[in-house]
Amino acid sequence: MSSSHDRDGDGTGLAGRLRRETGISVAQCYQCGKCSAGCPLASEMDYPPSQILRLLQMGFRELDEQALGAHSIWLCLTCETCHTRCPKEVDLPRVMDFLRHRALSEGRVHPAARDIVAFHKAFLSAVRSQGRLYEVGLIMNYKMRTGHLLQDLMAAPKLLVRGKLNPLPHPIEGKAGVREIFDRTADGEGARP
Amino acid sequence: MARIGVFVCHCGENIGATVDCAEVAQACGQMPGVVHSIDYKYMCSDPGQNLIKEAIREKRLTGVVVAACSPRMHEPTFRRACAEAGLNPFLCEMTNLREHCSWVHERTPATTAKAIDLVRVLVEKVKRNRPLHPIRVPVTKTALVIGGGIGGIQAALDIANAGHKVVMVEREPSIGGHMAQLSETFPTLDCSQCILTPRMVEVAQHPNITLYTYAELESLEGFIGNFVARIRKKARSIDEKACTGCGLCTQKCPNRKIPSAFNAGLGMRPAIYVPFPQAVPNKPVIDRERCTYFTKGKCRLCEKVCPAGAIRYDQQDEIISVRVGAVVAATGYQVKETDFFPEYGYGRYPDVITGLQFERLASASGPTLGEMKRPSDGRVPETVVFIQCAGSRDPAKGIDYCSKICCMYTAKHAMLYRHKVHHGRAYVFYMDIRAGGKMYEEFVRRAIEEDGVRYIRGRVSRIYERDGRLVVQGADTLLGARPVEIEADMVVLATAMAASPGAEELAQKLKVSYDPYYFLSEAHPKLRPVETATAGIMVAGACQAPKDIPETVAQASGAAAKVVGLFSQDELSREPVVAVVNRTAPPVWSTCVGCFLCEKACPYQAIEREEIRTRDGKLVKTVARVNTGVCQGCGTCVALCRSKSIDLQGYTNEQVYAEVMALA
Amino acid sequence: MKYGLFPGCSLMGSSREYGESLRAIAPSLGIEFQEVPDWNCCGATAAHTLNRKLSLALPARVLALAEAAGLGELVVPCSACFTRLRMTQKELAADESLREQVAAIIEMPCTGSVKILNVLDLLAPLASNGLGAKVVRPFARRVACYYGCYLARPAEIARVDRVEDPQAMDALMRTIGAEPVDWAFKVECCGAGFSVSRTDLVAKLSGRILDDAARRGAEAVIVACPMCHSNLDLRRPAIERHLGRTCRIPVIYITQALGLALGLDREALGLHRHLVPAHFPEGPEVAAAGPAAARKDS
Amino acid sequence: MADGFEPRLTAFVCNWCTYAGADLTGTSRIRYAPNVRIIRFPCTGRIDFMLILKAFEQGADGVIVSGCHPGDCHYTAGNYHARRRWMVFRRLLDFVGIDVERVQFAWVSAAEGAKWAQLVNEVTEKIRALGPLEEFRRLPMPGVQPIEVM
Repeated sequence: MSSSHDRDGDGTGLAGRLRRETGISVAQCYQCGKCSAGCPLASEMDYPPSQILRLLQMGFRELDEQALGAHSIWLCLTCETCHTRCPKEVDLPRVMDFLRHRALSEGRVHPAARDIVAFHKAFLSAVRSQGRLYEVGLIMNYKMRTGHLLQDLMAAPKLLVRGKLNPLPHPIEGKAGVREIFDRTADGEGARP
Repeated sequence: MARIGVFVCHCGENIGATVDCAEVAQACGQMPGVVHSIDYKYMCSDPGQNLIKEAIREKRLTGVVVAACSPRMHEPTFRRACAEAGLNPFLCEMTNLREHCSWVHERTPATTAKAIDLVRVLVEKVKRNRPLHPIRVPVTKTALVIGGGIGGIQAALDIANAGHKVVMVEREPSIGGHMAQLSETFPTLDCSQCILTPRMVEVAQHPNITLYTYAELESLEGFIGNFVARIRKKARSIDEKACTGCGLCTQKCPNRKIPSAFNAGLGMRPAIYVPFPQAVPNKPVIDRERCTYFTKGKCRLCEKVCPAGAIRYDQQDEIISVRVGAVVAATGYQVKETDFFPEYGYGRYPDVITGLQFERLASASGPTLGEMKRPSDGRVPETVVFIQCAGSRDPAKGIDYCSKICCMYTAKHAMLYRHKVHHGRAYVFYMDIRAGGKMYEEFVRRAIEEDGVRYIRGRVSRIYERDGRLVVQGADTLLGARPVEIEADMVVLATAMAASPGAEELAQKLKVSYDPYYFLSEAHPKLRPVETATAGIMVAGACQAPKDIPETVAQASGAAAKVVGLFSQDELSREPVVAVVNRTAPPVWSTCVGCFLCEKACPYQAIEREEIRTRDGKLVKTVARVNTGVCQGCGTCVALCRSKSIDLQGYTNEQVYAEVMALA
Repeated sequence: MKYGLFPGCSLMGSSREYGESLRAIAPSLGIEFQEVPDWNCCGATAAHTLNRKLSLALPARVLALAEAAGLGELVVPCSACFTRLRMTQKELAADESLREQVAAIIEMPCTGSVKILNVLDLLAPLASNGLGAKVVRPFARRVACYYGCYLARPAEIARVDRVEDPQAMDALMRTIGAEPVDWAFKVECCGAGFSVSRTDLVAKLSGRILDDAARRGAEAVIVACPMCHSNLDLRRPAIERHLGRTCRIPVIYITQALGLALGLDREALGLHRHLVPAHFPEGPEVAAAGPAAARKDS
Repeated sequence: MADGFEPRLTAFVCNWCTYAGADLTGTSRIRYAPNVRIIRFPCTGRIDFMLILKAFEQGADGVIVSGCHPGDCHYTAGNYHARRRWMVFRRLLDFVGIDVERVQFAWVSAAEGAKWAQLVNEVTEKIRALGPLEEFRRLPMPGVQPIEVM
């Protein structure tokens, strides 16, 4: 019978892409603000979660770009509080993941999110080389990326004493296989570690 | 032989300019069975109608086809004309050459060919029409009103004042419903009980009204004008005639720690109780599940103190049968409790209350005698947060719909609070303010502008307790969705208005359809808002959808008007487009095999079971029978019948197949 | 009862004591573990933040290895790993083409047959089934049971009965003699993966949690997540700076609390590895009753 | 396909929605293809789907069945019955060798005059493209001629 209508207008905007890739419709959100009310980091954000959705709802290019360039999307901790309490069950954490991937692809990462992105990249880089997380390697890599050379210097000895830091990596046998997983998934979204 | 007359109308230029009417009339004259075929400029005019009447008489027509405009427009006109000429009106059919042909096509031979086809279809149909007669059923002029809240009260009084008998059934020990629980009403702030109680008394004293409280509808059988209702009058454990309502028993009952439903759980009542002082009837009832005598076998203190000797521990439920002609369902609503909201504490915090509980706190007859004291420790709350849409418009945890009354009652609550606690702060979290109604928007503005209530646009994510106060974590979407944290002493949730408990069961007893939320469905959302699809059953008030008091009362009066209209006739007459199950000579009796697929399909429960017995009483078979008083003529049963034993008068299989075959 | 075990990276490093205590209590609870051979990192927050396919492929490899090793039930103590694994299983189950793509990436089939359990899923049934009888030294402390995000959310992943006020850990703690306090930050976020990159935010969020726990008179915060633990314990100096005062409430794993109640040695439970000392003067032993009951039980 | 082929469409519509909708098409003077012949029923629930086979047998190239939108049925649920029956019937159509594309099931309300015109035009064009339904036309079926009434 009647065909289903594309409710995101022409579907070419970010909201259309979000809908195609994740099935999430931003039109679901009625802007009650409950996500922003419960978000542990809303007060740190340039656009609290409900406003990120609002930017996408309009379908305007400039607003789409503002969403991608927002600091908020990097501050989201994926704590799932918003999703759990949302009266419309909008999967905001998934929206945030989507926006982060798009922001990376389009080179729109907010400058203040530099350290956060650097940490994630350092993390994956460590996993890529050993198959598991090598914490000392991760910290060294992160420091190189950010220049925060002195951060946490005082904590390391305490960890060492408590046997919580392995000075040497313990690679897994299948680390070549893990590396291939990284190579095969490196295309398209996100960036190489 | 069939003697059919065809009358082609030009409708001035409307048909005539596009369809060659003369050619149509000429072609139709050639059709088998057509003995008369003419065209005329305006068939619906008096001279036009006279042409039909004359032809019926002179040519002894057995059927008439008028090829003109939509039958939705002029079918009654032409059928009346036929009747005046002595032809059964159901032997007249119309075909639509205007809306379905001349107005939508160009003047081409194809259009005229279509017009001829359309007439042929109806000619073949009308040859197979049978004379039909309107169906007549008697009317019992007593109405059953289910529910004794303001909706039921209004409907009952309106019907009774029009001179008809009313039987009112109320589940609780007293009539009054939710309105009796309210403190003041918006937007006038008049005292709810002060305007309600005179009406309650009027119901009790009205000579035309029989009141059964502490009673429920057990079953309803029959059809419009002819229902039989069975009412279960629950054992009150009191002889109502002997009881004087002195109240001594309720004062002396030792078991007094039972949460009072009337006070929404905020106050206590004894095991033998009258729900509230102005109750009608003012006769107590023993709560057998809580009474010490019924649970433990001893006490009987009430019996000892009763000066009238009215206590009856051995009283049984009583079933009363009444014949009624119409039913008004006015069973109201319930408010959802607070415990379905995990993030608002699962109902664990005593100072997180519902709007209805706030009504009791604010009511002069409430547990605090109208003083604003919070439930946990009786302190006067200095800061109160009101949260709208707590359950409404919340598909995840609550319900999808808007409960409609919360915007207004929240504004009223905040206002009442500010009137009672002058130094107190009132905050309202809202998504939208829906204040459509006479003086409603003005009322909300008054709360904000004159009474200093602070409205915050945003929803609350969480409430938690800290040092005896409630921390309310919300957001202000008008300040960039900035988080807002308020330490409150009490939080009032505008919880959703939901269908009354047992609404589904009642709907099934009444054979009335209901929506996914168990609200009863009206017959048509716009044009038949107080009737249901089941003839003779009306709805009033919040059992149909969330409503405030003025709307409930208006609908109740509407429902009463429908009942009174029905009762203005001694018998009912309706179109004979109804299904019939065939009957044949013995030994077959009927081709119906009794599969009762029709019974499942019928949206009106019009299919009954009939046992066919021989003269000596031996059961031959059970077949379907259509209750023509209930059947609305949709024909769904006909399409489903596997043995083609049921047929729809006016649209019989013979007729519709002939129509299709006329297009060959 | 034999279970598969996916310890995850933290349990090999900064949360070593979680793994130690889990393995230490296992024998007395009749639990045996078989580690997933040659497991890899699940990708944690970093993978799903940066690259969706990677965030599915890494956990899928772990699941595929567990399947290949014939492990029916897989215990995942780290709640972040647990969420990533279950999330992956759910998404692959829902989308066949995605499942095929991922299988091609990891070069292993992943049918999703493994049942994934977190530590509470593993231990909760014991609360009503014999654990009490094995307690030799009741852990008679007021405790704040802290679930954090991933033991409660998303609801369809964590599958708890009360998403805003879960009870499994509270019930376990009651069984070993503790008194769980009623508090308000059971399921609030500690700051998670921002431990290194935004320590300031972790201090703020974790500070609220510890503050509320202390305010309600808790003597310890009980956790079942390495990330929560390292934020609440290792980041204590930053938290104290943020709060502007000292805050010495210890944070211990549920497995450590259980170990203490079962009479195990502090060292064996790794209690010496915490930054905030976790010293609990030992309560009296339950004379004979406990072990005797335990014998009857078994 | 044959040049100058004009599809013959039979439409089975309910009295309350689609018949009234087609009336509105008329009062709005919206033009559409003259290929359709409407037969009125009280409700789509009344439509015995054998009538569709009969229509094809009698020379129709396409059939439209249209009633009230879900939830709007004048008789509460007749259109749901029709829809459910249609889901079963389309397999039978397929079995007897009639392209299910030749039957269009639709909801047209009393307010959708333009939609009725569009529907008729679309189906007309669709059937035009499919060509005449020759193989089913006037199959010899003894005993199914309408009885001439007296």
